[in-house]
Amino acid sequence: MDFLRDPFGFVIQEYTGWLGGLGLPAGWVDIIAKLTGALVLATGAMLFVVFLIWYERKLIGRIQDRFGPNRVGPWGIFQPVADMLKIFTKEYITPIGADKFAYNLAPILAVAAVLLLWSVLPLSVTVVGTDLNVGLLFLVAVGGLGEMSYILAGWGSNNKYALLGAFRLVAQLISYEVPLVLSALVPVMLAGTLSVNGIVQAQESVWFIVAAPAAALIFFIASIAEIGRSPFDLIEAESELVAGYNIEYSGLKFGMFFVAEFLHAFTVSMIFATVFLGGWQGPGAAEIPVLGFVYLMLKTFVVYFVTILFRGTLPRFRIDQMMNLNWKVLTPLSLALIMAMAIVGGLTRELPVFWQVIAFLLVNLLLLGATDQLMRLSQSRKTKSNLPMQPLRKVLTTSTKHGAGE
Amino acid sequence: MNGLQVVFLLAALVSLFSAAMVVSARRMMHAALWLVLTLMGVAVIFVTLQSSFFAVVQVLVYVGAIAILIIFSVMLTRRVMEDHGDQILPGWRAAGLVAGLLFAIIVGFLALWQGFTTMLVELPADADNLLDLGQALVSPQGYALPFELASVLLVAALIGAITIAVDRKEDQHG
Amino acid sequence: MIPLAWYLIFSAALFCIGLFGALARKNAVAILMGVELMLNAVNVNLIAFWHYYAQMRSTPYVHGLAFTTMVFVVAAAEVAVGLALVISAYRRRQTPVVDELTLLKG
Amino acid sequence: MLGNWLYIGIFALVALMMPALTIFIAGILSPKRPDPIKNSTYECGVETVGPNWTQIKIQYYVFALVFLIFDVEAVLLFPWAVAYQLLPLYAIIEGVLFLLILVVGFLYAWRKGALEWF
Repeated sequence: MDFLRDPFGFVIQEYTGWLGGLGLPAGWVDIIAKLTGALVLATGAMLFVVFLIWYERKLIGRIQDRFGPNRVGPWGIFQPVADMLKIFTKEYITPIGADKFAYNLAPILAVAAVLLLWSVLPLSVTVVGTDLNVGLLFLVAVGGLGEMSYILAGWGSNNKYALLGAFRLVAQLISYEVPLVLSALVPVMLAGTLSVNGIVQAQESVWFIVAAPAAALIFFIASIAEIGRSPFDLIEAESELVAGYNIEYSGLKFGMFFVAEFLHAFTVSMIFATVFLGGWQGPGAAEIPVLGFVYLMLKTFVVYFVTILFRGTLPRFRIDQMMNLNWKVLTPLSLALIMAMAIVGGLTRELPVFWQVIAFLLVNLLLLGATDQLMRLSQSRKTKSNLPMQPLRKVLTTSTKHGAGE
Repeated sequence: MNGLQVVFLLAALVSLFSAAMVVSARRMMHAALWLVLTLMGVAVIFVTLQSSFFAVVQVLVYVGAIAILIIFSVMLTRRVMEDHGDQILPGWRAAGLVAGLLFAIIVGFLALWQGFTTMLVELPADADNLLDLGQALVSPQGYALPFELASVLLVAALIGAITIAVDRKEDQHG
Repeated sequence: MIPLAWYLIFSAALFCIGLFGALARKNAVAILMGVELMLNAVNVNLIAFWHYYAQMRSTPYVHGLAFTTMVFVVAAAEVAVGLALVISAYRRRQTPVVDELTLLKG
Repeated sequence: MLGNWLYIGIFALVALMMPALTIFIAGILSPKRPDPIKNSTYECGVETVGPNWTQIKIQYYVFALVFLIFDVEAVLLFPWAVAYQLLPLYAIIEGVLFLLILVVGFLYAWRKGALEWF
């Protein structure tokens, strides 16, 4: 293994070799090596956020025909650094009556839940954090831990708006986790393993987005909803909830929620690139591992670019529209998709891979087309009967005498 | 004592302590949050037993779904009374006695069993093989019937819970 | 490695704490939390014995895993219906306290 | 296998420590001048009325409920999906049947209006 072909793997090998030569017990060498790896990866991810914030602001600026940050440094690249310095010196204001423990734990947990996702993502052939045999399920489960941090934040703040915002956000997140989990079943069926690296390796001949575009689309939309961004950024509905669950936070505690959001957006893009776009797979990636890292980053940035494009161009959903999209379109579609894929896959098992992929593709496109037609049909039926638009009845229900709900 | 034992003891102590907090916390919300910590501790226990699948499923189902459901219910059923006043029934001493006695009986009986002191060694890497589990779940010689019944049970729970909870005529009642 | 006894004692302790919670708490949601603790103790037991049997035999052993899966299903169903009942009763009687829920006494 | 989890455990500790340390350091750097008005609950300058921890509505419970059911169902289906390529056709049909039974429940929830957001 030489440095140019695989710098990361080379450094890791040299480092563990050097550690082994120090004469420590074997268990400690293992622990120190893993600790170093975790520290480097987590620090890298946190620092990467600085770049992401700049990239996103610049891109959003371009979409809106602005310059975006352009004062500090060339192309404004040091703007996030300046912002960070500012936010570092801001006072922490803890509201009266806040539950101190929950209030302070929430921003930490929010970042930690996102960072932990990086521990199972394979970055290249040789740099695999850990090849867990239930990796994909781990990604879904740990992604769900973020919900707990929002509940802690909303409940710990001792503020009605924060609580309402938190519960609304959690309702959104758990709703969209249903199609997310269901559509994640499809790549598992195709790959025959839950290990993330195994899923990447199974995409050597054909990416899963080709075999299952409908699953990829559902996964992508649900992922965007999971990071709570436009068009699904109802938590930030300023007019209704002031600012959502983080209203009572200030200084870096507030900043941590933003770090978590940006990092989550990027991580989700990376998960999508790994599960559906072949991860580090690409021409020559197996021989020259550093190429695999480049491919993964390229794919991730393409996906990330699309999420920012969504954010910059689409208007915000109303909450009932958002829930309808999830429960009446995405969830039934993903259920139908799994059943159809299972049956078609079972019937075409004897065929060569090429024809099997064609069959999968046809099923996916058929289902997508049918969904599109059904949505149009229900839309036109709604307009034909000339019903007035459903008013947004009591989105926020506070405590009433009979409990709530009506 | 090796590292794994330390991890086990830490996780066990944390979960038992937070379990004790679950049953004694005054505020229901605190009890629910302690429950989350207990569940995380149990997930770590599953890891030390080398069942990655159930460690992850524990986080996914218990922390991600059941705990959220419980927290929502706590928010749905809160009254002013809940934050003060006793949360424990008058007969709690009897309950404690029953629980303590049961613990003593269980441990006493287990101690008589010769396998009690078996050392659990590390299993081969493919021990919790999902492939085998998946095949066993749908094989007629294995768990095909429980597998389908699980689905029926889940649907029954879904329908039942919705029928009970989404009751649109309840407004006439006090 | 860890003796099987530790797991069994841990699970017995967790079960008894859960039992205490289910018996002694006033609030119906808290009772369900106690039941959840007991079910978790059961799961720890099942997985511990799965490990025990897997190391006794040389072939892979799935029965413990399959049973644990079923316990998860039952736990989910139990908590779903149980909490729905609590909420429904609360909405009728405005109390989550079991002592005051005397619907069946008429 | 335990080695994998050791890495994840270490990573979890690092992931928790890193934001905690950053927040702690920023706490040292930042000024601390609390006063009652500043620390009061933020409601756009209006005084807070009633207890702050309010009650939410039943719809949240229903969504969490449907989510829980589908989560558990997915947990049962993941091993099936892993073994999918090795399963005979009747076993695949079993998985589809499993989903079909669930779809019945889902349709019931839909018809009952439990999935609407009011």
